[in-house]
Amino acid sequence: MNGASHIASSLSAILPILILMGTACVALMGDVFIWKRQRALTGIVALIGSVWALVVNLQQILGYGSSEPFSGSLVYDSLSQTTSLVLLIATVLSVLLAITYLRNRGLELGEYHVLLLFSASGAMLMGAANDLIMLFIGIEVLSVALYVLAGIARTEERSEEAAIKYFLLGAFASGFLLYGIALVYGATGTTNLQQINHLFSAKASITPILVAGIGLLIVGLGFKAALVPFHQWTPDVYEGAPTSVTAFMAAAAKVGAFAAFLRIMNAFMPVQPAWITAIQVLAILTMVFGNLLAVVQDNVKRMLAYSSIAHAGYVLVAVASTGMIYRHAVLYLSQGDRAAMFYLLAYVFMTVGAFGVLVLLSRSGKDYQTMNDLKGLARTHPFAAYTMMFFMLSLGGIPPTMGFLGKWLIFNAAISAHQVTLAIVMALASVVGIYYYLRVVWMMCFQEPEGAPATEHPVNDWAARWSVIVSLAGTLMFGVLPALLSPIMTGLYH
Amino acid sequence: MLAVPTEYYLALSAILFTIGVIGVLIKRNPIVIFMCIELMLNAVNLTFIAFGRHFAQINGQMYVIFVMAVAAAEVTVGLGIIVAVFRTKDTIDVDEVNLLKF
Amino acid sequence: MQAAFFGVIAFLSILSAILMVMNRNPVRSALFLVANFALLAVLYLTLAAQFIAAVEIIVYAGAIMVLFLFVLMLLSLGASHALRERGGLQPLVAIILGLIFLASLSAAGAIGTLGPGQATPQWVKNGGTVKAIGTALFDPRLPWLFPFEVTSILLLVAVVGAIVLAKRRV
Amino acid sequence: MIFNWVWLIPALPLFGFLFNAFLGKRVGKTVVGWLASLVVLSGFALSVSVLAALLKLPESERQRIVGLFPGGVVIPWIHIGNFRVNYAALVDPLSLLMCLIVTGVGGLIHVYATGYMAEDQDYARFFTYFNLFIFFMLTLVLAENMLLLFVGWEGVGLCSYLLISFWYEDKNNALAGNKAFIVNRIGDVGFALGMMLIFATFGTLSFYGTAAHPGFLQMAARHISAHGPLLISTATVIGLLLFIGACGKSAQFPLYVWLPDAMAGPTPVSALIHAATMVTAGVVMVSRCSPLITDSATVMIVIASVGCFTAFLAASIGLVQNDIKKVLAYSTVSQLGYMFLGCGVGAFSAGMFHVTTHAFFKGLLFLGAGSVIHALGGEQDMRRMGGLKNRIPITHWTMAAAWFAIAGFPLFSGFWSKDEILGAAYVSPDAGKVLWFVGVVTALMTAFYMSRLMWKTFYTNQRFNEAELGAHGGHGGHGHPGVHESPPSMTVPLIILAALSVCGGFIGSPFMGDAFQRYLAPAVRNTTAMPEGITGTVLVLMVISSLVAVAGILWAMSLYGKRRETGDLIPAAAKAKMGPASPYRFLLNLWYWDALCNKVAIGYGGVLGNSLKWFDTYIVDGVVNTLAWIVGSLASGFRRTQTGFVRNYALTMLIGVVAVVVGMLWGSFHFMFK
Repeated sequence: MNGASHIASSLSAILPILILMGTACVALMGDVFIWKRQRALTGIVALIGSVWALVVNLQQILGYGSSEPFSGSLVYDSLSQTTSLVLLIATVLSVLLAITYLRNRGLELGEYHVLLLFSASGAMLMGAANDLIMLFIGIEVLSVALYVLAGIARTEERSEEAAIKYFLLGAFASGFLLYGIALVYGATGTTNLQQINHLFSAKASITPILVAGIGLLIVGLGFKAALVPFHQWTPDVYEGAPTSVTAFMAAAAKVGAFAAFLRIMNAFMPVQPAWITAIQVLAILTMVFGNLLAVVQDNVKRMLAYSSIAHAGYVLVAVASTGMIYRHAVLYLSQGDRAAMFYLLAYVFMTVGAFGVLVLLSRSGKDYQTMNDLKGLARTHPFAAYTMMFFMLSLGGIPPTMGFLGKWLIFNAAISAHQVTLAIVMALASVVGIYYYLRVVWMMCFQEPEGAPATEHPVNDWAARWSVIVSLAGTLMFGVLPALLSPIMTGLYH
Repeated sequence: MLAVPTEYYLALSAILFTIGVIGVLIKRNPIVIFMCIELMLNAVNLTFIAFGRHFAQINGQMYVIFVMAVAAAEVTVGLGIIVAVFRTKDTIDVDEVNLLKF
Repeated sequence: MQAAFFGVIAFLSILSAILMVMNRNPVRSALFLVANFALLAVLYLTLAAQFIAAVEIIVYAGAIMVLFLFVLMLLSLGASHALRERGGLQPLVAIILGLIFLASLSAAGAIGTLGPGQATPQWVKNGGTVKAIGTALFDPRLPWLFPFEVTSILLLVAVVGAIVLAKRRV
Repeated sequence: MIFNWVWLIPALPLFGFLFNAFLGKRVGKTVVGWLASLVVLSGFALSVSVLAALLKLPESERQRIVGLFPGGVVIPWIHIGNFRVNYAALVDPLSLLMCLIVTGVGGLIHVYATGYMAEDQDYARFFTYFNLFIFFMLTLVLAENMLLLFVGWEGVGLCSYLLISFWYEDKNNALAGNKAFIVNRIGDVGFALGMMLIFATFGTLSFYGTAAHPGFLQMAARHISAHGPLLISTATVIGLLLFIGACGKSAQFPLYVWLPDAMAGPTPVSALIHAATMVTAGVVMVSRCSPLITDSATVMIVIASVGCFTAFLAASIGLVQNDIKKVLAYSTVSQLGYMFLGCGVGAFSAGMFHVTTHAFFKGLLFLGAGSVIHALGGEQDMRRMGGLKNRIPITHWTMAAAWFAIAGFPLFSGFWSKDEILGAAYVSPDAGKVLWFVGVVTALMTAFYMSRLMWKTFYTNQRFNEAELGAHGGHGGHGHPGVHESPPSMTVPLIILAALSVCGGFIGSPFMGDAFQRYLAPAVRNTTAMPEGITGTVLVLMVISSLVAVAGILWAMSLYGKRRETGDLIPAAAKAKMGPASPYRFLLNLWYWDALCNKVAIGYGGVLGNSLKWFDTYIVDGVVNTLAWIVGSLASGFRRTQTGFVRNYALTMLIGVVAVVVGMLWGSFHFMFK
């Protein structure tokens, strides 16, 4: 294949990513030079761009293609396509939330949407990375934009505090990740994941440098995925960051990190004994501590942060049960990988939905944050309260929601992969989870509102409303009829 | 033929990396913490280049170019955040950035 | 001869790193870090990375550290604002853990056999020149082209981010 | 083909739910109430015609799998890899029997509720939940596989939760709802683990399948699994886990604590969910899985003993309760114990027979109690009732029918089913005689406390001040002055259920050739049954049961007949003097079980700190509290580690890094240098 056509086919393979990046550039230019006064337009442009990318991504998925664009720096297969799908859904929902949130809080910055789209493209690169250095750059594109987004409410101490905490710890973790990449390179002579896989399939020899390298990779990704004990930034940053940023951060960073986890762990599948115990222990710690600490939180955003840690633990159970194989250059996903991707989609709907409800309730200068703010919500804001109830039930894993089905698939994958301990811990941990999700429902439905209802002038919140409705529809529809996903999530049904 | 074995370089980079890690943990000024992180990244660069020479590959040096770009980007944003924190709090002591906890 | 040269440079770089961490004045810390980078650049030269050595001086010591100093001066956080480190467990635990980390890494390196180096004199001569790096970076058959393009996006993000954070009004 | 219309049975209440949820507030109460009742009653009509069709088939073919999507096609609901689940119904005698009960008794209770709730402002919301409950309950009983059953199982739990907490202005109600939900979750973990183990063992979750792809019950009956012969130990573990689930849902010891508290909901809810249908789900599930359960003798013994003990325990507590609904609640727990006793000794048909008759008479008792409460403007304390016999005659006569039925008076419905269970216990091996004896004692207590309830409510002298009625502000009170009989929408269901309570038992009596047992035989796997016909042992046992029932009633009558004034056997002054060890206090304090648990929890209370404050306030229950204490104090401890200082976080990360790297190096040491 000659160079030009190779590049052309490579570019068409990553078209959704290019569309996101292009839209971000257009939005930036437009925001600065064309519609200077009409900041809302930037949000609309971002929305159109991300929906377009989503459509193209769906087309690609239905085309059942598979290739390695750019000489193996990326890989374009069912896993990366599915990751992109989940991420693009999260992006569309977050852009919608941001449009309302920025207006309600008087923060209308066009750069917000630009950074959000770049960040999303970084996460998609993580899912598609076939080379550790590509993965690193993807993580950095994702993170650098997120650092800024976390601190975008520049006059608020909390927002700035979130930004600096996230930034310092994130950079610290990047250092470990990079060191891990260096050690893996030293142990194998390459950073290409497929080559690494072939190398070990041919002769599985475990060297100490390799083990240390894998350990540091797990640490670096574990930070992004918020695994215990690399989780402590999560509650502070989720609480301090503007709510619409939290929604996106919770969804995109986690999906990207787990897509990378799945890919890396599969590359190292032949040396599984070296790393499986570490993943198991981290999964157990994450599930136990995430659920335990969520119980005592009084701030909803903080509670959701701990809950997101707990959910990271559940997905890590799926990672421990992974084992995809390449046969005739086609990727066959294992039960664990499918369960992980399904769960991540469910997680995106539930979490973005739950934060979306908080966005919906935000008014200028005031965020709905504490449990007390939620009291009597069923009376004052029935739409918000009842949608929130479904998100809580889904997060708690109660059928017939997507959250339940996702958990069940992970249970199942864990049992098939003989990870019985993990399955049992997961079952027990999710029981604890019920308490705090139920507490939100309890506050909303069975408590009287505190104080006199503020006279609120009606605000135009169509965007957040649609975001929440779509999240709710996804949570319920795919929970009741997961078969609807079969044509879309090709990777799930090979 | 090579007078200095690769292992020496690796040991040096491990030591520098560890000094950077310890610095992150004990300094209170976020700018200095950040310098320590830069030191960690540079230590990793040394590892990359050492391995690159060991395998006689250009790869090691390629990685370093990317790491430098990443470090530049991090510095830009990081210093921006530190300045923004200074504006809201009038201090940059990380031990006083402590609203969000428990 | 080469080993002795390496030893001196290594010692100096470790020393400058330690001084950077130990010093209470952030401006002096920054200067020690610059010194450290310069010493690393010398080591890169011994590792056949001529281009990288130059970039290390120009970009790191020249641009990045100047930015650090600039911010320190801007916020007037010089000697008068030196923060006294607190005692307590944290530094002790940090140092102990750091040493364990170092020990385990060295153990890993010592047990592991890297095998003989593969660099030929020819490679050492041409391996890290501007030409070698440039042709590798822009060769579509090699996997560097795309990450290189993505770093441009990364830098753009950083610039936009810095402007957003520094802008005076919304 | 009538089977292709089975999907309508759950779809109708689902339609009712959606309609009432979205349009309920606009169309007015009449439409809401009648639509809600109509969808359920049409389901009953449909179930009857399906039954007719099923009975025409030969016995071996009385098992149909039909899809629950419109048209009855079987298409997979979830199909991911080897994990395949159909959204389909298993139509067989067992599921159809439950359909009849759920839609029949449920329909009557819907009609009753249109009268009972007539003046509630949240009328539409009530019927929305009610229809949703029926939908999930039908999903549960019709499910073709374990997962679908679980969906229904969780769904009914959710509706139960919503309905108990229906009047949420009252804090205790919402509390009770929380408790019910949480205790049920403990059971659900058992269920979920059991389900996973079933899938891991048999590779399928379907109950029955084709010859090529048999369901797990078929495999269990043949003692095989997906990987060779079925180990007895595996079957035991699965059976015990499933039984834990059943204990939660069907309020068996020690998870029974939620049911009495759940009585805080409106009375039709108690009748429908906590008497007639949902609480029997555990019995239904155990009976459904009988081919698997009977594989393990251990599980059978456990079920029988737990059931027997629960029956005795709850009946003894019922002897001293003063709240009319509490008496009925403990009585329900006790009767559920009988049902599990039947299942545990291998007489699943007898257990299901008792489910059926219990639905009639216990539903009736609750509805009657609701009518009493309604008449008295919200009063539930029997100490302030009395003399109602002639004031609300229809309620009195219908409740009297139920009284005789539950007491096991000869020829009434409860007599036949209880006798069937006790007989099976008697002839079963092992500890059968002991179980039988405890069952008989329990029957005596049952007759006694039900007579006590009737006397205190209807026959003793009036002990309430008519002018003060309704002042208690309960929700049964609707502002009508004075004691009054309920409207026809409430009395008609009472009369129908009374007729069933009197005659309903004959379908399983020897007079009709044990028709009920024959009908159910293809669907369950009985290992014990009473000998057929009226001969020898059977006759003796029947006579003993009859005598016990009559004795209990007469004893209570003689005791309370002498104390018409107060309606109290023990004078108030004497009660006050009693120490905590006296039998009366022992029973009144629920055997000190809750207190014991509370003590365990509160003993550590000093350490609890702030973190537990919401637990303390919301879930004041022993078992749950202890659990909560553990979780809460651990959490508050670890919460302190979240100091808010960046450097501490970095230190934690470094600890993690060192642990991971050192641990991995250490762990993989022996893989190196092979």
